[in-house]
Amino acid sequence: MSAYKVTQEEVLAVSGVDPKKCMRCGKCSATCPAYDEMEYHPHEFVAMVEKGEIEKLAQSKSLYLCMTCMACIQRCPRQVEPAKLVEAVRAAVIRGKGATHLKPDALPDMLDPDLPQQAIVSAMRKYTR
Amino acid sequence: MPVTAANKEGWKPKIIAFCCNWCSYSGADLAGTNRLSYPAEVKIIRVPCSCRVNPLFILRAFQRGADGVILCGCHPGDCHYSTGNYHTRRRMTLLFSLLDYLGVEKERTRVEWVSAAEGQRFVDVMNSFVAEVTALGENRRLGDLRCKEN
Amino acid sequence: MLGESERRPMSTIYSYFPGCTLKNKARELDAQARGCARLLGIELEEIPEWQCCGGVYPLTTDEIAFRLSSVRALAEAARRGQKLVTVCSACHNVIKQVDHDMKAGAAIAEKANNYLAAEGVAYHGETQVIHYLELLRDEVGFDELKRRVVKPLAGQKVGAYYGCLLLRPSHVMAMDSAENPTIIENLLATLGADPVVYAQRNECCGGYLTLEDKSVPAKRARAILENARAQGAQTVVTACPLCFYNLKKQEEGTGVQVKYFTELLAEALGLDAKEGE
Amino acid sequence: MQKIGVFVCWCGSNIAATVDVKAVAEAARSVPGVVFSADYQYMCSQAGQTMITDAIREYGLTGVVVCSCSPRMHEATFRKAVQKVGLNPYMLEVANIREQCSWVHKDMAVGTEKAIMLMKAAVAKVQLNAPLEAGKSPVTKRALVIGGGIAGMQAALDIADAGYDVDIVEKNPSIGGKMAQLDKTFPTLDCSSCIVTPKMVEVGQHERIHIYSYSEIEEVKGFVGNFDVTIRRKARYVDETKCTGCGACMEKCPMKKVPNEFNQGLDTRSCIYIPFAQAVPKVATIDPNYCLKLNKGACGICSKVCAAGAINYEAKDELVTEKYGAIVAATGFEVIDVSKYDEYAYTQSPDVVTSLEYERLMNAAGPTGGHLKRPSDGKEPKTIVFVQCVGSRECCDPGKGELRGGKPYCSKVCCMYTAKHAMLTKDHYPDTDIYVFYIDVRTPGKNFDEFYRRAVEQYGVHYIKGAVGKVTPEGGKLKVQASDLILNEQLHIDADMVVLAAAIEPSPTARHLATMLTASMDTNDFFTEAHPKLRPVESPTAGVFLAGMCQGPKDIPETVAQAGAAAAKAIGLLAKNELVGNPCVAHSDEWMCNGCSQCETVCPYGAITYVDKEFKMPDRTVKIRRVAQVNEAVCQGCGACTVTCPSGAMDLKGFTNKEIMAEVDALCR
Repeated sequence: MSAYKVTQEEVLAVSGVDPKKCMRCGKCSATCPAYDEMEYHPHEFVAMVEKGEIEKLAQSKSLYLCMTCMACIQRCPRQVEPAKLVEAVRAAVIRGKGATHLKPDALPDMLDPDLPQQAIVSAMRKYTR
Repeated sequence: MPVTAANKEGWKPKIIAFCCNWCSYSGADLAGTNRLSYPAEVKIIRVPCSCRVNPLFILRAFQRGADGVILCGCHPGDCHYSTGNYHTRRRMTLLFSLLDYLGVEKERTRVEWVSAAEGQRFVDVMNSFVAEVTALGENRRLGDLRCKEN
Repeated sequence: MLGESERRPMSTIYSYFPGCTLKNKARELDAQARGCARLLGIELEEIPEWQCCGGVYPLTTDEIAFRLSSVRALAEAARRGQKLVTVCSACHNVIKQVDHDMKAGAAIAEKANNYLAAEGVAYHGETQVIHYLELLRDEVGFDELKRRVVKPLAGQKVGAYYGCLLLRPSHVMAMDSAENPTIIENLLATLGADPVVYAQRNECCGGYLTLEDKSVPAKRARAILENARAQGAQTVVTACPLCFYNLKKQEEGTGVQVKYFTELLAEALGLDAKEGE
Repeated sequence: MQKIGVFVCWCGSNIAATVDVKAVAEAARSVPGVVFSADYQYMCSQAGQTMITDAIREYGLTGVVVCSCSPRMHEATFRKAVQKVGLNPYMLEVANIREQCSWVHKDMAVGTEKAIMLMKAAVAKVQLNAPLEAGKSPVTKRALVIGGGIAGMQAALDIADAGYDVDIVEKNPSIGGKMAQLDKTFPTLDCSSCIVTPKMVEVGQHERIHIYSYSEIEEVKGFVGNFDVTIRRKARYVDETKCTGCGACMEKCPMKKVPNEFNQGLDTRSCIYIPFAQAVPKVATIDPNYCLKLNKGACGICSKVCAAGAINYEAKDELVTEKYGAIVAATGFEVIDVSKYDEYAYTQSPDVVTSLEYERLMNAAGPTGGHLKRPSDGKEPKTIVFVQCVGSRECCDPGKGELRGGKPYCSKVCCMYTAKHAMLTKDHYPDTDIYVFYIDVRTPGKNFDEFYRRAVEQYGVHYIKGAVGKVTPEGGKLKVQASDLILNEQLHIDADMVVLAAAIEPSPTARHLATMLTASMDTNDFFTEAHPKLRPVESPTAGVFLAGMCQGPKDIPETVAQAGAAAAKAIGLLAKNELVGNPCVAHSDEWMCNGCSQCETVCPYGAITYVDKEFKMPDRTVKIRRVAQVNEAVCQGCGACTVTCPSGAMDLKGFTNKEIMAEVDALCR
């Protein structure tokens, strides 16, 4: 399944986002708490999906840095909802490649006694099939 | 091209739209100016105010073979004549329920408010109205067979 | 809301969705919430055989399976004719957004109901989902709550930490203004504390990223606590176990204590520690 | 039998590209009653009109149908043309085959078929048309200007200078509007007060202008040339004719903690107040919300210190009714409430201000005497962040997000005033660091882009393409988190002040006024023009003209230009001795009328009265019957009465029952 290519149509359909509504203001990237760690930033997700450059996004670790805080969704003046694009690319990669970003085997090393279950289920939902 | 069977492939309804001169007719003009398209089945009749539309006109339209009739006026509170559209709203509520009782489905009649600035809204309204009437097919009630050309 | 209060005698029983974390690492949150509810004459009936909400709302439009556990809980509450109360911010966010999907997203609602038809479940948005904070504000009423306070938290300077999930997206959550919320501040004032407003109260704590990478949550949590401290807060309260965890990790050296809001509520209402268990 | 001519316009390719105009003209020939048809490139041109008039003469046409653009566009043109050769103008109908046909359809066959039907409907109507004569009504030679800002003042001055009396109704205690609050104006940086206050004085002293300050419109009746307007003069508790504006009352008033509107609430004023030193009229007003005497019966100091004896605590609102021939709406704007945009911490820190507040902070007559001091601690700010487009250019779909009062349009003036603020700040405090976060810098206007470039190149203002995501007040600073889209970075700036370019919205009073005027508004509550290109200062409601921001965002010179244009239109109306009315009015068939009075109750204009009239009956007796009569000068032709009439006596000329039914029949074929 490694030949699987995530297409623009799939991302647009799955996200329900219309990137053409974006006016390039940069509010999403101004508000993003994970900005510094990301390779591609929220406003680039919007622009690149619109342009059809999905493959670069699909390869990027930025997919796994979005914390679904929904700040960009809340504050976007054009109601574009960039986080939904991040999610759609991530979902497409994980479904298509059959791969998981997070291996259940690796989990025990990540846990500490206080870590709430919520963190684990959230990460499993986000990162695995 | 007369079509007798409803829902026939390519069948197109006959739709009469009464538009008030000040808001909706201008809204329809604006749709044209912006090149927004809606089905050609919609034929507009200009009236000074939606309250000029006598229930007889609507009955006449159905008698003569219309499949749907829509009235468009200014938004409540914005009537050029202050209160005309309130009369329309009350009259048509009565008329439409009477028509429904007579078997002319509620979807075939409508009152909508479209302002002079709402070209897009005019188009959206017409698209949805035409779609609804098309789905219902030909109107068989009230039609006067003598009015059919063949 | 007069209409709501008139019906109160009928609806003092609520369906309750605790969520997985409240049954495990955040037991005190569950216990305090139930205990305080009991003191206020409210019965929280735990939904039988509830399933984990999944922790985070699926932002994609075609994930149906991830939404089903929420729909089951919503349908159960609907069957009982009760409002559905949650305490954990994450559960609340997921269930409230799924409820919105079932009301507004025709395609999602149809597919979800198709799945659940085999179980004899059907849901069309009948249930009202409220957070425990809304229960206090809208059902009990802060005026009534104030009368029940036995030990006012006088002199305590407390900052509310909303995080993301209670508020966003605000047109769905409909609890409070996304940028200028007041519900926790008003609760704190009701309990006799001095609420401290600070800007970072609705910025992300780093969330589940903490599993893979501790650096981002550490940075975020420090910024939040330092801002709270600088604006004068001694304590910061949250409704979310994950926020609690991320903030707690950075508590040291900031001079701010991190607590669940229910801890202060329990204290003010005089809930015996044992009673809470 | 009518002899009808049908004329089909190509409108260049506007119609001809989608409608087979030859086929329409051809089809017309087989319609009963049509004796002539033709097509032409531009029917509205001189040659096209001549073609129509020639045909009328040659074929003795009794009716004309023009298939062309919307009747709202050229119906008047064609009616005038046919009138020249003696045909009654109401014997002409326009079939709208452009806006409602060729422009909305793409397929030639479909377009042509519809155009033919529209043509046939128009012919069917003309068959039944009757010649109509318009009534005439006199014009009241007096204008009303609503709003006393720069737009209203300019319009009033221009109308008054032309020799007509003008009343200005201003809701605030003084005229002057927003311009009186501004510090400098772009792109010339000349002082706003220095140019607006002489205008205010001119208005105040003009012998033909009367100012109703602290007053609002209560009711509007009538129609073009003959408006009856009721004005509510709110009780100001000070006799305007006695007050000398000395200010002794303000000094002695013990209630000094009232937020000062003129300074955007940045400082306080006394309860009895003159809003600012140059106010016109310069008379005091008591704020009834704060006055101790009015609310608690205590105090009464102002009355004691007033040497002129102008104070009257017993004053009540007064209603005044005046007649006007023309009305200019100049209700202006407000800036939106930014408290819901609290990611900028506007409610959390006094150092986060709107641009209008910043304007007052820079103004020599403002709360800080023109020294730029930040509100929290009075220190001079060293780093200032300007945020553009706060609430402008937003998508406002309630299903997709919380509505925060944002607007879908560009507020137009923010880019320029922000450049002005930046430069003025740098002029006075050169070592200030200024950041401007923008989406686009929009500077179309004479010397506008040069002005903005000066801010960048000469003054070193940091213009950053990006947005501010969060402002965190902490430790006396404002921590600004923002994006720089050119460098692809997230920025963190420790600022001393943040200035928000809040979106502009029409005055909230405008909506109610528009309803009273029956003037239409767009979805943003801006007044709509009669035509966006060709009639930009007229409302679709005859006799109502538009000036300034109430029609859409614009800067001062545009506002003044529009006010002058609105005044010219009003003067053109007032210069007429009588107006030719609309002949399409209601008419009652007295023989059919049963005297039920239903029409009288639905008429919004009171145009229908009942009279007892003698009728000679067929049996030669005389009978007195009560019947409806329509006052044609007052009737506006809505047709409400025609539908409500149970006996079918009432009909509307130009839109008769038979005419409309004929159209229905034609379109249902």
